[in-house]
Amino acid sequence: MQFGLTETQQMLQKSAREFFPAECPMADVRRLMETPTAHDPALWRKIAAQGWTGIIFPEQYDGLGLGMVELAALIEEMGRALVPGPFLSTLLAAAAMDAAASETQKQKYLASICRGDSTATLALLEATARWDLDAVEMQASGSTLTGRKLFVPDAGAADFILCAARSGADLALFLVDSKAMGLTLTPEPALDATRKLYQVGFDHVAAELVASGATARAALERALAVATAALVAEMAGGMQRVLEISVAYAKTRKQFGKPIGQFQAVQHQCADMFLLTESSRSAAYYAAWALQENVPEARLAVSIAKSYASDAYREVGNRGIQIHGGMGFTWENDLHLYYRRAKASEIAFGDAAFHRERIARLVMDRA
Amino acid sequence: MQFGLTETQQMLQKSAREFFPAECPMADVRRLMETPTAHDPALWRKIAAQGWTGIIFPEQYDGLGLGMVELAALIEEMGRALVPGPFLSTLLAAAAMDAAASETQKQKYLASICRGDSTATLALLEATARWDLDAVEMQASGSTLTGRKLFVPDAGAADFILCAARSGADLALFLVDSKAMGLTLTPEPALDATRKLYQVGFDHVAAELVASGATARAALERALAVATAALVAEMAGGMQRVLEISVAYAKTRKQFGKPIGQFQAVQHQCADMFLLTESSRSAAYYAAWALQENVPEARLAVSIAKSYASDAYREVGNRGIQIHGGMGFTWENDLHLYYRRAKASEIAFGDAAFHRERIARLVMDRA
Amino acid sequence: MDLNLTASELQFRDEVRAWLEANSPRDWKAQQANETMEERFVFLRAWQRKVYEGGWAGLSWPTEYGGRGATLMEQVIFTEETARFGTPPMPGVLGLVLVGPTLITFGTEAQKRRYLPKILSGDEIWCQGFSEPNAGSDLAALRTEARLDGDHFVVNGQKIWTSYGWASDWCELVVRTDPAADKHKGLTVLLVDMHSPCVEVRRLRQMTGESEFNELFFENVRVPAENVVGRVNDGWNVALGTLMHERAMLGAGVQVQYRRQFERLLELARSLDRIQDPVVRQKLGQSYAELEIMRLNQMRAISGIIQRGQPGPEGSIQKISWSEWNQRFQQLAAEILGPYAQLEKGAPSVLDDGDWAYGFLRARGNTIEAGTSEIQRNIIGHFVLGLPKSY
Amino acid sequence: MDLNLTASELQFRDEVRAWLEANSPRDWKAQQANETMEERFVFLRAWQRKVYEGGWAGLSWPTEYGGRGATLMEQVIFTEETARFGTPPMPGVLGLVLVGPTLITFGTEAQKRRYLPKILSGDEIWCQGFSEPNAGSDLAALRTEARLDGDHFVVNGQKIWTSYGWASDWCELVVRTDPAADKHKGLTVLLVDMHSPCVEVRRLRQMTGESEFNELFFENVRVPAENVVGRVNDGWNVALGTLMHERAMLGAGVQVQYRRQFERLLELARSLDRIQDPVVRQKLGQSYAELEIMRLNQMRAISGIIQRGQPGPEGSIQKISWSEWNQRFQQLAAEILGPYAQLEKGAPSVLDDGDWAYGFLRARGNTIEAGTSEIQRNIIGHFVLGLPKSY
Repeated sequence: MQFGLTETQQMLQKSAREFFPAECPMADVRRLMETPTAHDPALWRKIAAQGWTGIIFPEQYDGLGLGMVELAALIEEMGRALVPGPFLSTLLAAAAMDAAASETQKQKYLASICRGDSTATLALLEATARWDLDAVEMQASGSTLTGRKLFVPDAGAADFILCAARSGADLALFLVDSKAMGLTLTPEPALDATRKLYQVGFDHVAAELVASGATARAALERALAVATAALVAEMAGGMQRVLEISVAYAKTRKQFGKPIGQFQAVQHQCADMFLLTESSRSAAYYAAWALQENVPEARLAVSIAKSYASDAYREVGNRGIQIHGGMGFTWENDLHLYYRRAKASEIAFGDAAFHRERIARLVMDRA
Repeated sequence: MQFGLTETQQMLQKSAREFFPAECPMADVRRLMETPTAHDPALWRKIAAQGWTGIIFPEQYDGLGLGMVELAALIEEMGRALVPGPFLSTLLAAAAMDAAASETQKQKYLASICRGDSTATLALLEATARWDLDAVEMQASGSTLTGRKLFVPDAGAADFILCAARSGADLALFLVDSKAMGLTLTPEPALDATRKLYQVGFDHVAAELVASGATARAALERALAVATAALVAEMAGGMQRVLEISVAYAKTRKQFGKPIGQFQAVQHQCADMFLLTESSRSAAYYAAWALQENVPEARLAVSIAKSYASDAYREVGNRGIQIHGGMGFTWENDLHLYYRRAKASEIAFGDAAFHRERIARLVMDRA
Repeated sequence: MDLNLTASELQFRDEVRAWLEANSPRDWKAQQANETMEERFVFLRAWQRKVYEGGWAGLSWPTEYGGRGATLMEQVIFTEETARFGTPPMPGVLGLVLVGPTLITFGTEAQKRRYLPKILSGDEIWCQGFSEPNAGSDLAALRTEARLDGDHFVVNGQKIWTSYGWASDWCELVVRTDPAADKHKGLTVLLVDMHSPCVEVRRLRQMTGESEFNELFFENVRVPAENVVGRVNDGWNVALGTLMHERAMLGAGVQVQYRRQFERLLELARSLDRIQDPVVRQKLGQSYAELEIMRLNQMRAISGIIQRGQPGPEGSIQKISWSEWNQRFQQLAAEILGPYAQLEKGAPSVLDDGDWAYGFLRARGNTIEAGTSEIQRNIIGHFVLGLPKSY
Repeated sequence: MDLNLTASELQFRDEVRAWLEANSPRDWKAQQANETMEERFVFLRAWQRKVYEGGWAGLSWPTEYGGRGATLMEQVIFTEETARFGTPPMPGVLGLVLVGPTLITFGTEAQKRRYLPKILSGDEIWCQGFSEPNAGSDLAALRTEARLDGDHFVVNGQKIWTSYGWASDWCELVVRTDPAADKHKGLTVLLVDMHSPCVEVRRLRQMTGESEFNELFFENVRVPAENVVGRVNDGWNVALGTLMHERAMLGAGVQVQYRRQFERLLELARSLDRIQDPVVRQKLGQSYAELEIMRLNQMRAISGIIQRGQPGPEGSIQKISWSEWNQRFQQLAAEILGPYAQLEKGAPSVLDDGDWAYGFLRARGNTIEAGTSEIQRNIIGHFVLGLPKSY
């Protein structure tokens, strides 16, 4: 048993830790935030050149064929650098394709994602805004979709959109070209401007069936689990950065003739941030490893990680802003960008309460 | 509008603040804890000589005819001194009698309580340990009671026991002499040894009907509200004492060459204790006043006070012990006696969650 | 102890209600949505003048300065009623709540006659120049200096976090007049004409995207010596008096406004079908209890101020309570709204025009502005409980 | 990263399980209920001897001192398995977890040969003499002094909060040997025979009513100079090493024990019909998540110790986590049990023999013993994050 990165994993982490701040410094994050999609194709090509767009997907589809732990190590660094754009949504869609699509579809779509030629997203939520799959109500009529999806991440940057819908009573997964007739994308300005949300309207849109019934459900569950575990690793990276910024500030900012970090009211908040960050990281890597190894408790591990990190990232943000005082409340300070990401991440794929109830189901109701 | 004690109320408070520590110092509290009933008849006679056993009851039954605010001022001081014995249980039973008993019964029982000649209690909970009146299941057969009541406070010190039971489907309130045939009292050692709990078994015990149906329910509700408001005031007094002890310790105990109260980790815990104590006190007095004036939001005020103080007293105790470090964890230190009382008080008449749900019903479901 | 309004308080309240019913502007919500901050300000000044002409401004101030000589309790009743009506804020709030009471306590007769009536009418808008970039929590470390030059002070320095700075005619400015003295000594409070040459006002952009606060820059700004409040080098006491008023009185308006927020959240929880969720009920129940206790603490504090004649350090529990309550409440609202919580003004699916996403961010400032939670706990620890100074 | 047990770890675990299955005493629960502390201790010593003879004591210690030379991971596996089996504690736990590792790092060859084997066999029980009445969190302020007199130290002073003091044969005692030196200097660690003349042990009664801890009194107690661990006046480093072992290793056993508590609470919640209550489910879900994360943090820490060779200051997050988790958990248990939560051992209606009322009280000590939560946060702030010392 060894709970630490291997040398290869450490090398990956190190190169990601150098890559992202260099290729996407905070000035770029702020610039991209102000663009309609927060997607920078040039940056995307550089990421793809590293092979990272296909990091966990099989080599036969031009992926790197690495594991979830490598993904966690990579995306933790993206979270630390607050990289904008459709990496997570593309990962989510690709994981669903990987789990359920036909060989032809994988060669066409998944391989294109792995090579960095396509981006994608998943349209799941509807007006009820519920994350459980049973809440999907949109009805497909044959291979035609009509209805409305909400909170679709990065739809404006996506080349294709996977869409969960009902085919009769069955859950089904469809693929829609983002330029298809009858498709309307309406931006929904939200707290985290680095990852845009959209309302997607379908008016008799032609769609390609990817899977239905149990296969579709399993694929969606797997893809959501993969994306959730990745998101938690990303959140841990964000927390780490907020911790670092805040500790640095507490060391230099002086009040009453001392660095404020010397006051226990501040220092102990930093200690709490450290505890929350380290704990989120442990949980994130365990969830990633559990999914990678397909151990029986993998879903539980994902819910544990997401429930914990959902509160932890927000709390780390709260303390970081508080430690900075007035400066933490300004637009110029980067903290609020992380804080906005924290809130969006808390909501994405189900908040702490949603996952706590899932833990309860998995732990308490199985006896 | 004036949220403060009148001069007469202040005088009452002052005399109580002098009376209890003098007549029942902590050494006596500890001595009484070790006795079977924690009841000191000599102390009781002194309390009665002040008229306090009948403080809120009409003068025609030898009470003082004062209001709930005066009761709050008195019992806050009892809480501060951690006075053991059946004052609260007697108050509870007396309030029920006052609300529902016949003139004859009041002359006989309530007047006897007011004069300090009797003590009493109420047997309410059963094995389900639920505080809502609908949970009462014990069936009366005519005027005979058979069954089992749990968590009956101070039953061993009571001269008579009011018992909530069902007469058919109706709620009813019976009075039982504590020396009645077929009555068994079994002590249940519990955290707060200053206020003993009993299991009371009824085996065809002869009982006197006090009220039934809507009258019995209203009387129980009123009596529970009165006792709960009184309990919260008592809790505020206990918190005040824990705060005082802890602040005094933080001023004198030195570590690292300074009084520990100079460290923000300690000082801010004291500040939180102050906030919790003051807030509990505001809530307690408002609940008392609202019951006294019978304003429509009286029940809501009682639930607000009890839900808040239930958590607050425990939290004040937690911080007080933590500030004391190892010393706070010893038997010799008085803190744990308050802490045990805090836990018992949290449970009595419904914990924070119970009252929060009541608040929700009163505030959210009325629209 | 009597928490009922007295007959005269009741009568007063009914008068207030009747007047608000007849005069409170109906188009405030629309104004908020559509116009710029400057346009809104014109609207608000008109509203304050109406309040003033109705005789409701400076209720508890002496009549000789344009006040009404009413009780502090009547002042609180008025504040609560306006909040209940959802009337617009008074643009001269800092003059009304902070500067005015400070002048009444510390000002000269001439100052009172000169400034107080125009504070009431809204003809002159005031701001506070207290914090500096390096003197936030450690206010006494401020470095803006004023040097006496004949019968004028010459002011140089920078202030930050000044609300209404851009709209102000006057500023209650704390400056250092004796650089050699200890930190808390050598400070003086000056009344500074914001239209003086070489006063510059810059907007600060907050994390919400708005610009509520300003930075003020003073470069050789000349201020007549008669504009000193209290004594020269005794500014710390004058400033502390202002801060205690701030803590004591901010709570009163805030908690009524929070009650409206709470009621709105109940409506939303109902419409989103969350109101029967036992977990949500527990949290809403807790939030309501704390809100009500804030009101009770406020009432007790006001009673105490009436008895003692002035606010004390225990007002810090009010500040801690409302700021931390609102942060918990905004988080609870976000949990109830779910994914909708993150939508900002302008989003097609947004609820309540983005008030909740804005409120969630804005609440982070609550435990920082008007004295951080840490400073408030220091005040309670040291000044209320008598513990040694921890800073 | 590989969280599966390796083939050899699996084999080791299976061996442990088989041995525990055959040897773990079945009557421990009954022993706990019926006998005095002294009687229980006889039982526990017999158990430790059995463990020792089975070859399971001092797993990761060098074989030349009676250890098994196993990996730290195997040590953790053994600890977890015993906790899972609910086997009794080892009465020599302080020797095994704290004193032994300290001697292995700092002791002389002679000391290792003399003391380590008997620690393993349980023939000699050890305690720690660290805290004093005026040196709790501020351990370096300790005043128990040792004066060199020929080839002996003469010890005078008082220690407090000594677990197992009454049962101990030996004590790892921190004393001041140079009263003139700075606080952290001039300290020395001595191995003291508790059977020496003029060592007095008194019981301390805790708020739970039990006497888990002792006070130790030393009056001119003579200790051979060869019993110094490490160098004279370098005791602070030796003591710190012991404390880091404490923080690093206490967590491993504790979390498995907590898992048993958690599972018992689930059973109770089921039998009390609370398991479907959504509020209870949220809290249990949260508690379980935190418990699992404690396990993961522990695994990460062990991996780190194996890589670096020794525990570091970040072990403080383990201490904070388990102590504060248990306090929250005990409160949750009390909420689920309702009025039954307050019943103590012996009450006719009591559940689980009063374990929950006891556990509720006992948990208050968790954030005080083995370094308060405040001290742990200081350690993280200063030693991990590099913030200035705050005390």
